[in-house]
Amino acid sequence: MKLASLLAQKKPQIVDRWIKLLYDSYPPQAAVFLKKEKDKFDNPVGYSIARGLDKIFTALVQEMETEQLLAALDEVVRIRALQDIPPSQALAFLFLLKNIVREELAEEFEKRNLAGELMELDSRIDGLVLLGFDAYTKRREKLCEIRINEVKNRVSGLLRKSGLSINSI
Amino acid sequence: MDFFKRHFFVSLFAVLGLVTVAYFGSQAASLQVFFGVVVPYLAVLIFLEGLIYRIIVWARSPVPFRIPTTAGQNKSLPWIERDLGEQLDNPATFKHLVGRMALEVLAFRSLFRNLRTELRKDPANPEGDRLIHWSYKWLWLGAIAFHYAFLVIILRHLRFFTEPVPMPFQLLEHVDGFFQFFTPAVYLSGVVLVVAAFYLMARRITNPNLRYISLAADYFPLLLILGIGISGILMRYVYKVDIIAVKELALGLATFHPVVPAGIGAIFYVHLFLVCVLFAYFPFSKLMHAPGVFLSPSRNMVSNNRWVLHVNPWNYPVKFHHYDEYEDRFREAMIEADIPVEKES
Amino acid sequence: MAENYKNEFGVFAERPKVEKKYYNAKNIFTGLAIFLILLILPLAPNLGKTIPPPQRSLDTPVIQKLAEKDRKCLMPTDWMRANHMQMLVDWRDNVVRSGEKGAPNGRYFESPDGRKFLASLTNSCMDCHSNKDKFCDQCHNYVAVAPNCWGCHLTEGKTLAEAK
Amino acid sequence: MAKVPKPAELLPGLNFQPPAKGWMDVKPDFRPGTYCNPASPKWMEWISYPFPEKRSIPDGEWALPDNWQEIVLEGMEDRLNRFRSLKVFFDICVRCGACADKCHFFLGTGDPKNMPVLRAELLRSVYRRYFKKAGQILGELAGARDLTEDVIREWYFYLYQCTICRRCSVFCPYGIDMAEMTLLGRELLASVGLNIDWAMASVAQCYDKGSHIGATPQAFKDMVDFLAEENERITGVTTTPSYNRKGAEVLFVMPSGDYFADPGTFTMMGYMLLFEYIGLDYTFSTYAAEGGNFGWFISHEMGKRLNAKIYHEAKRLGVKWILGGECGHMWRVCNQYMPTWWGPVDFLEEPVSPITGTRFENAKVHKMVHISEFTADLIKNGKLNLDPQRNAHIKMTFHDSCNTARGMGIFEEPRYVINNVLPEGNFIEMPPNTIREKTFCCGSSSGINANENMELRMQGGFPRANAVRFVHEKYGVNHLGCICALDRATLPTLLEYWVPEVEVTGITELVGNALIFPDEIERTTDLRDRDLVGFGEAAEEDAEEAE
Repeated sequence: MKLASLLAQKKPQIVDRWIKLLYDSYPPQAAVFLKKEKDKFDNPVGYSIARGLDKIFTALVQEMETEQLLAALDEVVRIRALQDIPPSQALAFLFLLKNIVREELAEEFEKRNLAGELMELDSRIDGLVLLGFDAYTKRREKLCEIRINEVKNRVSGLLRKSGLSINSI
Repeated sequence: MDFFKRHFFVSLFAVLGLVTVAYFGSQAASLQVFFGVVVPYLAVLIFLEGLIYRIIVWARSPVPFRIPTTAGQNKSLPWIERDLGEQLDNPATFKHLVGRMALEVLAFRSLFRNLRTELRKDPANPEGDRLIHWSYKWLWLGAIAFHYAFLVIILRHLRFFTEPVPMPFQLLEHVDGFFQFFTPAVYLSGVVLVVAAFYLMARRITNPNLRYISLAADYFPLLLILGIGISGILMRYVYKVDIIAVKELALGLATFHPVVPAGIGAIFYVHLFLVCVLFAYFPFSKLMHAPGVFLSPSRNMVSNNRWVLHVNPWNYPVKFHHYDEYEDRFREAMIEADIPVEKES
Repeated sequence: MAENYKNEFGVFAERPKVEKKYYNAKNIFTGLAIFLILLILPLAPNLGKTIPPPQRSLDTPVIQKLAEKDRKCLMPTDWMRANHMQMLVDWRDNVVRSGEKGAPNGRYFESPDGRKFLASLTNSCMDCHSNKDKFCDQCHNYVAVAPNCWGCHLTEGKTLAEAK
Repeated sequence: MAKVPKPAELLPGLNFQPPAKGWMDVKPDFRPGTYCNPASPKWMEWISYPFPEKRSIPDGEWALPDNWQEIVLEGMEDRLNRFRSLKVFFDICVRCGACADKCHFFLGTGDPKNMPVLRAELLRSVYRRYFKKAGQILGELAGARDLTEDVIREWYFYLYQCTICRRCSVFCPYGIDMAEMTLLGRELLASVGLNIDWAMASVAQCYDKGSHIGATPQAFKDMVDFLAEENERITGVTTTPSYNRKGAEVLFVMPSGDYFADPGTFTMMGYMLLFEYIGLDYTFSTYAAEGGNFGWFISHEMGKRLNAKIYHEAKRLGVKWILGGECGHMWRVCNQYMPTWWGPVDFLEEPVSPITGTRFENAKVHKMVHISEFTADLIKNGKLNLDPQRNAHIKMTFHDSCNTARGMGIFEEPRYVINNVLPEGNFIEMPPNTIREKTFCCGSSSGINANENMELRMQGGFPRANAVRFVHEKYGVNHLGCICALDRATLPTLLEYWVPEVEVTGITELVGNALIFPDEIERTTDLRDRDLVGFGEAAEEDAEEAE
């Protein structure tokens, strides 16, 4: 796949743009002037997102197991899932990748005939989104689970005493 | 107009308005007595009275609990080592408390701790980019430069209020004007003050979070001080005034024999008026952080609560669940469970 | 269980009594006193005194010789008071640093009313104002400035003449 | 074609930028998962708190009393007169912003009102409006605003998004302590009937029965007896706890989390093993069965009402001094408030360790010793026979609990203990700016470790989890140690979400693992029934293989 090597080449630009877009597409409520780019990540959340997007992209370009792809998705999704927003909003960022790739590689698309490969990439991104839903649901479930676990933990001593294991109820 | 603009421009126009008032007001010779004598006396009066009043208001409330922020190992077992830093950050004796306060007041210790969380691009690092909480000293530097420049400037100005000028102030002036790259010699403190104030201003405006929390009460003093600094610099280097007359006026004020010599330039009155406004504004504003830091209970208390009793003047008895009530309620169950009780039935 | 208990809250509260007095008064007022003393200390020696401003003396042989109408400096007095230091430094720069060619009028300074002066502290200014201690120093000391003119320029009347 | 939103239009705020509207105009968004439920009237009645009503936040039923403004303002005036801290902290803030990115809630949620400076402004703006001339005249321009229902809702929302951890106070150039203002703000909320259920339930239970968990005396004894049996099963050593025993030398007080909830229970087992080993003459109390103090999370007075039991019981039982377990805010209360509340404690003696003879001079007024101080002293004097290899499966980092760190200053003792019970190299510190006095909070303390605000807690704890994750990934750390029962209750949940590979443990649990009793059975597992590395069957197998 020619596109794969191209994407790998352009990875830093694409991922940077992706991160930026994820931040910049917010309502222009706060016009930030004189703000340095790096400042946008000066919080653990920004860091995790940046790190997650990088992983997702790497996973997408290289042939990776679904497991790994899911793990990469989870990096970002576990943060989005906490913000109590519907999955559509939580996962919209994945689709942005399509545009970014097209814009970033516009010249190459003109020069070489990559239509077929592009289509394949698109469908891979679609697949990614579908996996994203899995990851999102998993995270929401995880939230419920830890809620329940915590309740159990609060009396876990009692449960242990009555011979019940935390996981058996 | 949004929140930021409202607060910023009101402050800006307020300062500009003050400048205008002083400029045109001092043109009329009849008002020079007002601007040169009445306003300064009034300002100092308000400053002193306000300051004392505010401190008295604070003093009226007790400090009920000993709540120092312990930023270092506390004094416990004798063999647990505490270096001097820890002894100061968690003072166990009055001596160390004095040290802590001195560091706080003179060196801005807490601000020196400032951190910034940041993503460091670090290709050499095998983990790639790292999120680090790194030590961020710019705010500290800006603040300390600002405050010390201000102090030096105030002390330097004492040459106008003393006759003969005591040696220390003369010396200070020589040091301040050490780099003679202009005539009259440029005072470093003036430059530092204006640069630092600009920095503090700029970070307030450009940092979105800071802009969000800033009020007119934050912009106004900064702009006022900038105005004072700039008018002072202009007066010294560009629009010169008769300095002998200025001293005559200042000395007159200081000795309570006020005189208003004729022919002092308007810029002097602008400068003086802004200073007076700052003095009068001081007790009613956040500038009270200067005396306030001495009264901050989380900094000015010895951390010795476990071995020296702290008394709360309004301590009052509270209702709590008494053991007797408790036992009455659970006696049977307790007896059954072999838990000792006071009364067997 | 505790129907009659009055706690700190709300309408049924019996507020804890806070005695009206100054707390930590000793420390606070000591601090305040120290501040006020520091404030007054530098001003104290002169409190209530009247300190006359320095009187510049124009009583020098050269000025005395001049006719009343010629007794005026190269610039108006007010201007001179505020700006003489700048003028002297400009002269110095022209003469010593840029050389005579650098100055528009060569070594000469033309006053607004058309009189020409040699641009020289020793030879022009101090010609009339030969009483440095009564003219220059008085004010300089008054406002505590120490101009570095005298590092190079000779001040004693005698040596002044010899240097000429 | 149907109108479908473009993906970019769907992206919600994540950029940590404050909104364009001024903060006075932005109302809190009570999304599920971000707030705590209001207290049920039952609990409030138990402890005679005002205005017990059924309230529901999503339905907008706040049930404020008619004269609520009057009550709040009078309450504020009263507190200004009682607490100089409040007056000074209200007056001297310069809004320099040094505290802003120090708050874990701000770092985790990006909500600008979680910057401590702005959280304080929420209160300050009302103070200016009603107690300062400038605010009365200039209104908004002076940063003042009316006390409206929206404001009181905002207080409720944000004052219960502060864990009273004091991290901001360390960095503030004037030592302004958001914790102090949060506490007093919560008192004001309580005065008009606004409390959160989780804290209130714990307080009422504790007040009524003796512990937050609401255990009756028999249930408490039952539970501790069971843990003693567990100890016997694992170590072969009989630990014999006594209850409400008069004449014991020491009263031991621990947070209730340590005897009801894992992993605190293992720490409890550790305490008992330790005391058995050194033969300490101690007793538990079913009445003062709670060291922790949720009351203090609501008001100073409630804190005092709950704290009363400890000295009261010590006096009744005639013990010489008190030993306190591993708990964060319990120790903040004990250190900062307890002696002041109860005056000279002349019915107890200056604590002296009966084993080493060490005089705890730093507690000579308080008469209460921290278990870490006590244990460190034992180890230092060589009184404990420890085998660190029994903790070889534990690679640990230490979380300084905010309350013991910034409200007491206990850093070295637990580290000393850890270094003596773990094999060398198994203790790894997190990055320096996230520990000790700069430690990040667990994100769930101060009574907000409820269930309904789980999303918020996960966000608030994220900076802590991030640092744990760092040492986990880099050094393979698999345990997070702490000396706080709330940490032991909330960090497992936090880590389960962010770093599921890491478990949470108390320090005395490790001591219990490592103690070598002369009469013990062969130890093959730790107190959690996990196989030890290099002991028992595993070791035998290894030996066989080697042959």
